[in-house]
Amino acid sequence: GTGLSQELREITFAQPSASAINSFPVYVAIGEGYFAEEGLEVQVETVNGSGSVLQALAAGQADFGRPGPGPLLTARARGVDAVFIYNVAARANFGLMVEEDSPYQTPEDLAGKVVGTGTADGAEVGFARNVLSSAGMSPGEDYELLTVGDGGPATAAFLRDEIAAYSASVADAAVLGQRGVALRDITPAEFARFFGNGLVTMGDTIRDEPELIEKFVRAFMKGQKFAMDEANREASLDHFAAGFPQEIEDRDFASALFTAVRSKSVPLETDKGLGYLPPAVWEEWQASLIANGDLPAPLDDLNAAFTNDFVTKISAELE
Amino acid sequence: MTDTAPDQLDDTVWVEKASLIDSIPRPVQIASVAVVFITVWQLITLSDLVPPIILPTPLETWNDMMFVGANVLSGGYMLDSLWTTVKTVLYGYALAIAIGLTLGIIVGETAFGERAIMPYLVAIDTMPKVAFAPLFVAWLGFDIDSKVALAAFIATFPIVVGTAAGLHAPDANARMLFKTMGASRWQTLYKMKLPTGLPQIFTGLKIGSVGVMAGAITGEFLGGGNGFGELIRVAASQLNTPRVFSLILYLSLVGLALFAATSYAQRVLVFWHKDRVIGAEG
Amino acid sequence: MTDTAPDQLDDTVWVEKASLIDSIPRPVQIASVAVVFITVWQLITLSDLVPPIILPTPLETWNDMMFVGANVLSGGYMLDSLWTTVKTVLYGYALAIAIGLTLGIIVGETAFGERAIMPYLVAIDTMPKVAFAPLFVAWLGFDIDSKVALAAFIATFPIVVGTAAGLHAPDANARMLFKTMGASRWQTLYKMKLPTGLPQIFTGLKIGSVGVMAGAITGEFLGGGNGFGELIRVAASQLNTPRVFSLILYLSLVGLALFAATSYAQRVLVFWHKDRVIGAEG
Amino acid sequence: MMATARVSQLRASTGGETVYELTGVGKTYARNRVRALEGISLSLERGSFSSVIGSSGCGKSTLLKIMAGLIPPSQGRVTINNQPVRGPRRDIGMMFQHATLFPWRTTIENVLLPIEIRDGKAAAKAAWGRGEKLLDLVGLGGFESVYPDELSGGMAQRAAICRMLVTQPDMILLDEPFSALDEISRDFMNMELQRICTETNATAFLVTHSIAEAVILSDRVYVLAPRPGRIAEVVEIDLPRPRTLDMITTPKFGALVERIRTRLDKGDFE
Amino acid sequence: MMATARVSQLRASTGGETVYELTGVGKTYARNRVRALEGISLSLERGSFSSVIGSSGCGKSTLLKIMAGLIPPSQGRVTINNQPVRGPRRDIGMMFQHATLFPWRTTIENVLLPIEIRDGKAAAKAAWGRGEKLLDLVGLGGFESVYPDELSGGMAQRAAICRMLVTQPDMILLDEPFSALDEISRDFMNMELQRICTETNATAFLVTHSIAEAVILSDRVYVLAPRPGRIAEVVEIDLPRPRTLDMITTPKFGALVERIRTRLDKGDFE
Ligand SMILES: Nc1ncnc2c1ncn2[C@@H]1O[C@H](COP(=O)(O)OP(=O)(O)OP(=O)(O)O)[C@@H](O)[C@H]1O
Ligand SMILES: Nc1ncnc2c1ncn2[C@@H]1O[C@H](COP(=O)(O)OP(=O)(O)OP(=O)(O)O)[C@@H](O)[C@H]1O
Ligand SMILES: [Mg+2]
Ligand SMILES: [Mg+2]
Repeated sequence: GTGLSQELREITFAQPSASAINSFPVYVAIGEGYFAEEGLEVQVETVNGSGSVLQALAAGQADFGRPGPGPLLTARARGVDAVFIYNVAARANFGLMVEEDSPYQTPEDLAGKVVGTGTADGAEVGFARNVLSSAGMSPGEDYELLTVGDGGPATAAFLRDEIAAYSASVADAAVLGQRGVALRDITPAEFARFFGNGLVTMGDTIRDEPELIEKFVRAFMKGQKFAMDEANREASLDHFAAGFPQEIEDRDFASALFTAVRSKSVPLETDKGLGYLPPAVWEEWQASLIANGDLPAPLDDLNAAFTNDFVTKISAELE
Repeated sequence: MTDTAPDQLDDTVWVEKASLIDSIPRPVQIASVAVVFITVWQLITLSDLVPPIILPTPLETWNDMMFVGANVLSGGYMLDSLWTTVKTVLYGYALAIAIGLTLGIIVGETAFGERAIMPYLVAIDTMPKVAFAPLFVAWLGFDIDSKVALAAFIATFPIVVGTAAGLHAPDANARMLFKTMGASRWQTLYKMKLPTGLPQIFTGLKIGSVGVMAGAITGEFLGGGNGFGELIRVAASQLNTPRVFSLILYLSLVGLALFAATSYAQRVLVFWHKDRVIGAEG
Repeated sequence: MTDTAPDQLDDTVWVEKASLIDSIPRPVQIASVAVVFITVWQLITLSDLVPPIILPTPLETWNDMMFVGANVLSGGYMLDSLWTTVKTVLYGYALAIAIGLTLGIIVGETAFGERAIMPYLVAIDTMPKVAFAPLFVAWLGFDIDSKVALAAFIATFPIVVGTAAGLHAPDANARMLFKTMGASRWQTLYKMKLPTGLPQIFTGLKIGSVGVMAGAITGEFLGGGNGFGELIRVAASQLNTPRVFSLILYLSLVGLALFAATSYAQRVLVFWHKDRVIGAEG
Repeated sequence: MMATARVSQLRASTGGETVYELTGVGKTYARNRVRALEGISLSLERGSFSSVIGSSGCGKSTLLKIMAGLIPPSQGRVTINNQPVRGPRRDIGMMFQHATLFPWRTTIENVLLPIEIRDGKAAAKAAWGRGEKLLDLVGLGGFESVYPDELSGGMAQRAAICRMLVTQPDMILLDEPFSALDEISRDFMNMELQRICTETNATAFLVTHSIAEAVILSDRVYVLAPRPGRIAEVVEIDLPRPRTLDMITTPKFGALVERIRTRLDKGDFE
Repeated sequence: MMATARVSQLRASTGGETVYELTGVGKTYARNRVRALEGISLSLERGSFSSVIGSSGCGKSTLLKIMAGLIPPSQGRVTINNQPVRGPRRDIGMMFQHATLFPWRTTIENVLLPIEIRDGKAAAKAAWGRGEKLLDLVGLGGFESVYPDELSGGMAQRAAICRMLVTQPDMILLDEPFSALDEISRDFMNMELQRICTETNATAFLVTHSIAEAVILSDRVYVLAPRPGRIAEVVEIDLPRPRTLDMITTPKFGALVERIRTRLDKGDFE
C-alpha cells in the first residue's frame, strides 16, 4: 500500500551492463520484497561499464554498484574511497574461449596466435594476461592481444579468423553459444579464484550508515540464496522480466544464460558463506594490475579496499 | 520556303525530356527504392558474407517489427520506453533550440561572438560527446535530464551555425531601411534579421533534429534510463540482431517525424519562401 | 542661421559606434574567452559539485597534456596512436567526400534522387550509427578500414545536403546561358553548377569534417584498434580522467585543424567568394 | 534670397522657407583614402522638388545617406528645419531602388512598419486609417491585406512610397526609386510621384541616373561631377507644372536634356 | 517582297537574303493554361537590326527563347538559313540582362567558354587570338586575364557581347542586354552594339522595354500586345545610319517614339 511505500527509503543501484540476469540477486530481492522488508526501495540504473559505476558512486548519484575488482583498485589509487563489500561473481566470470571445433586445448596452444578481448573494462585483458603468463607466455612476443569488442564484432573476428581465442565474460560466451557460435572454455580451473564483479559502496556510507549497508546486504544475500535454489528458477525469471522484460522474452535463452551466470556466483570456499572476499586473491589482483600497468604501485592499504564485516555478520544471521 | 522544313510534329521531338523516371508518382518511386534496398539486403543475408547474428534477414526484421509494434500498440513495456525516448528527444530539441538560437544570435550579431566564441564552439563540436556523458550523469542524475542534456549538446551546434548564417542573410537595403526608421538593434534583430534568416535557421534546425535523436540514444546507451536506447543495448548484448534492427528502424521513424515536423513548421512559418526545401516535401 | 546649429565636432558624436569590445585584437579576445572558461572550470573543481574522477582540474589536465605532448614528440606509443587516428580521419574524410559528392549530385541533379533517395538518406542519418559498427567490423575487419567506414558514414550526410543545395544555387540566367551554348548535362554540371555551388558544398564539408572526427573516435571505441579512441577508452576504464580530458583536447585540435584546412581550401578554391565564412577566418 | 512667391503652376526654386540645408559637406571613406564628396552646399525650400544626377560612383548615394542622417559627414553641416541632423529622424522619409517590402507582413503592415518601430504596435494600429488612405492615394486600395509577393514591381514601389510617407515627413529622399521598373511603368510612377508630392506638399530630393526623369520631375537639377563628388552645375527647370509625358518631345525639354548630357563627364566609358 | 538593295547608310528592312523566319509561332505554358504567344510571323534579313517591345509579361522573352531553340513552340515553324531550329545552335548567339560571367574564369576564359563547351579545351586555346581581337573590339584589350569581379557592369556586358560573338553566329538574340546599366552607360553601350553589328555584319534581334532604345537601334520595331503575345504593329524606322545620340532630340525620333508609346497598351498600370 501507499502507506508503506511512503516510509521506504530510495536507494540507487548502478550496474555495468544492461541485464537483469547479471545482477540477479538484486532483481530477485526486489521481486521477493526483501528490500521492502528492510525499508528500502531500490532503483537499478544501467551505465556503461565498471568505470561509470564507480563515477556514479563517487558523484553520489548511486548508493551501491557492481563494478569489477580491478576498476575498484584503480579508483582507490585515484583517491576514491569505494569499498568492496560483497563478492557476487565469486568464481572468475571470465574465461579464455576458443571455438568448439578448434584444436586448441590449453593456453599453451595459443602460442603465436591472436587473442581477442571484449568489454571496455580492461578486466578481461588482465585476466587473459594472467592466464597466459602463467603458461609462460608474454604479450607481444608469444601472442597478440586484439580488442574486438563484444557480441557481433567478436563473432566476426572468429569468422574472419582474426582471433584464435577470446577472453570474454561468461555471460557473453553463453550468449554467443546460444546464437550458434559454440565456444569452449580452456581456462585452467585454478584461475577460478579470480573473482569478478561485486557489491561496492562508498567508505562514507560504511562509516555513517552501517545499518543501511546491513539492510542492503541482508536483502541482497536473501535474493541470491533464493535464486540459487533451483526450485525458484521460474520465479526468478519472472522477477527479471519485471526489470528487463525484453531480456526474458525468449525464456529458454534467458534461462540458459541465468544458469551460466548463477554458476559463477557459487563460492569456491563454501565454509565462508556467500559474498566472502578472500584477501589473498586481492593481493593477486593487485599484482596483476601492476603488471598490466593499470596501477602504478601497490596501494597503501589494500585491506581498506574491501571488507568482509557485513557478509560475515549477515551470513551468520541468515544461517 | 524549302521542302526540308519539317512540320511542327517533328519539332516537338526536342521537347524538354519529361524524364521517364520523373513521371512516375512519388510514392511509387519511394517504394521502388525500398524494394531495391530490401532485395540487396536479402541477397547479402542469403550469401555467406555475413552471419545472421550480425545482419538479420529482412523477414526476421519485419517479423520483429510486427512484434515490437504490437507491444507498443497494446501499451506494453516498449510503449513506456518509446515514450521516454520521445520525451528525451523533444525536451532535448527544445533545449537545443533555446541555446542554439541564443548562441547563434551572439555569434551572428557580435564581432566578438564570431571571432572569439565561434572557434570554441567548433572545438567543442569536434570533441567526442560520449566523453561528456558521465559529467552529465554526475550533475543531472539518471533521470532523463542527463540524456536531454546530451541530446541538446549534440543538436545545438548546427542551430548556432544556421542562426548565425541567417542573421547575415538580410541585404544592405533592408538594413539601411531599418536604420532610416531609427530602429534599435533589438528591433532590427527581432523584426527584420530573424524573420529574414528563418530559412537558414531552419536548415540548422533540420540538421539539429537529426542530431538530437543521435544524442538521446547515445545518452541512453551510456547513462541508463529505460528508453529505446536501453532496449537496443539489451538486445545487442543478447545478440538479438533482428530486435536491434527493428528498434533502430522505429527510431528512424521517430527521427523522420521530427524532421518532417520541422519541415512543416518551416513551411508554415516561412510561408513566403517558395524555394524548394531539400528532402522536405510532403 | 541659428545658434543651436552645432559645429562639426558635435556631429561626429553619432559616428557608428566602433564597439569597444570589437576593437580588442582577436588573439586577445580568444585568450580572454579561454581564461573565463578555465576559471569557471577551476571553480567547479574547487567546489564539491563534481568529484575529481569525473572532472579533473585544469592544472591536472594541463600537466597530462604536457605528458602526452612529450610522449608524442618523443615518438612514443601515443605518436603511433595519434597517427592511426589521423589516418582514419583523413581516409574517412576522403571517402565521405567521394560518396557525399556523388550522392549529392544524384540528389541535386535528378528529381528521382531528390524525391525518392533523399528521404532514405534522412532516415539513415537519424539512425544511431553506433549500431552499424559491428556490420562494418564484420565486413572490413579490425584494421582501420572499419573505422574509416564508420567515420565516412557519419560525415557523408552533411556533404550530400550541401552538395545538393549547391547544385540548386545557380540562377536561371546561368542555366539558360549553358543551354544556349548547347552544353551537355555533364558539362553544365562540371563547368557551371559545381563551381557555382562550391560555397554550399564547403558548408557541407565543414560540418562533415567535424562529423568525421566523431565517427573515427566512435569506431575506435567500439572496434578496438590502437588509435586515440582506444587510449581514451583505456584511460576511462582506469578512471584516469586527466588523461581522458587531455586526449580529448588533443583530438579537438586535430578536429580544428581539419576544419581549418577545409576552410583554407575553401578560401583558395572559392577565391571569388568574398562573403564572410562563419567561424572560418584565420 | 527672399524672392516673391509665384503661382503654384511653377513651383519656384527660390520661393518659400528653407527646409533643408547643407553647408560645405564632404565625406571621405576608408580612413580618408576615398574622397566621395567635397564641398556640397545646397538648400531646399518647402514643397520644392530637386534632383541630383551623376555617373555611377560619383557619390549620389553617399550624399543621400548623409542627408538622411545614416552616416555622418566628414566635414560640413547638415540641418533640417534649422536643427542639426545627427541620426535617422522621423521627419525624413527615404526610399531606395528596391522596394524591400518584408514578405511576412501584409502590404499595410509594411506601410505601418515605421510607426510600429518608433511608437509600438498600438500606435501602428491607431494609424491603420492613415495607411489605408495612403494606399488609396497610390491606387492600392483593396490590397491592404495582400502579401508583397502578390504585388508587381510597380505596386511594390507604390507601397514603399506609402511607407515613406506614413510618418508625414517634411523631407523625402529618393535613391533611384524606380530604376528597377520597366520604362513604361517608370514613366507612370514618376507622374504618380509628382501628384503625391503636390498633394502632400512634401519637399523631395531625388537621386537618378536618368536625365529625362530628372528634368520632368524637378524644379532644379544638381549635376554631380565625380572623384570627388562635387556640384558641377545647377540647372533650373522652368517647365510649367503639372508636368506631363508629352513635354518630353518639346524642344525646350530636349534642350535641357542636351545641356545636362554634355555636362556629364563621359570619361568613365573609355 | 523582293525589293531593291538600298545604300548601306540605311540598312533596309526589305533587302537582302532572309536569315531567320518564324511562321505562325504560338506558345502555351502550364498545360495550355497560359497562352504566352500566338500567331507570330516575321522574317529577318541578313545584317538587319530588329527590336521587339512590349509591356512586362507580354511574351518577349518567350519569343526569344523559342527563336534561340531553348524551348519548342507549341505551334508554328522556326527556321534559320532554311534549316529548322530544333535546339540550341552554334549559329545563334544570345545575351541576357545579366552578363553572367563566371567568377572563377578570367575574362578571356569566359569569352571562350562557348568554344570550350562545343569543341573542347584545345579548340578554345586555338581560338585565343580571336577572343583577344573581340575584347579589343569592345575596348577591353588588356583585361584578358582579369577576373570578372574587377570589371564594372558595363565592362562585364561588353565581355558578354564578346562571348556571344566568339562563335561567329549568323543571328544574335538580345534580351534586354543593357537594362541593368545606368542610362549613360546604356546609351554608350547601345552605340557600341550598333558599331559591332555593323563591323561583324550580324543579324540582330533585340528585346527591350525602352522605346528610345528600340528606335535608335532598329530598322524595324515589332510592338507586342499582351495576353496572348501577338504582333500589334510593325514600325519601320527610317532614320539614317549610323545613328547617333543627337537624333534623340529630333522631331522625327520624337514622332516615332510617340507612335509606339500610344500603341503600347497602358492597361497594366491601372
Ligand atoms: N562604405 C564605403 N566604404 C568605402 N567606400 C565607399 C563606401 N560607400 C561608397 N564608397 C565609395 O564612395 C564612392 C561613392 O559611392 P556612392 O555609392 O555614393 O556612389 P553613387 O553615385 O550612388 O553610385 P551608383 O550610381 O552606382 O549608385 C564610390 O567610389 C564608392 O566606391
Ligand atoms: N516556364 C513558364 N511556365 C509558365 N508560364 C510561363 C513560363 N515562362 C513564362 N511564362 C508566362 O508567360 C508569359 C510571358 O512571359 P515572358 O517571360 O516571355 O514575358 P516578358 O515579356 O519577357 O516579360 P518581362 O518584360 O517581364 O521580361 C507570362 O505571363 C509568364 O508568366
Ligand atoms: Mg547609388
Ligand atoms: Mg523577359
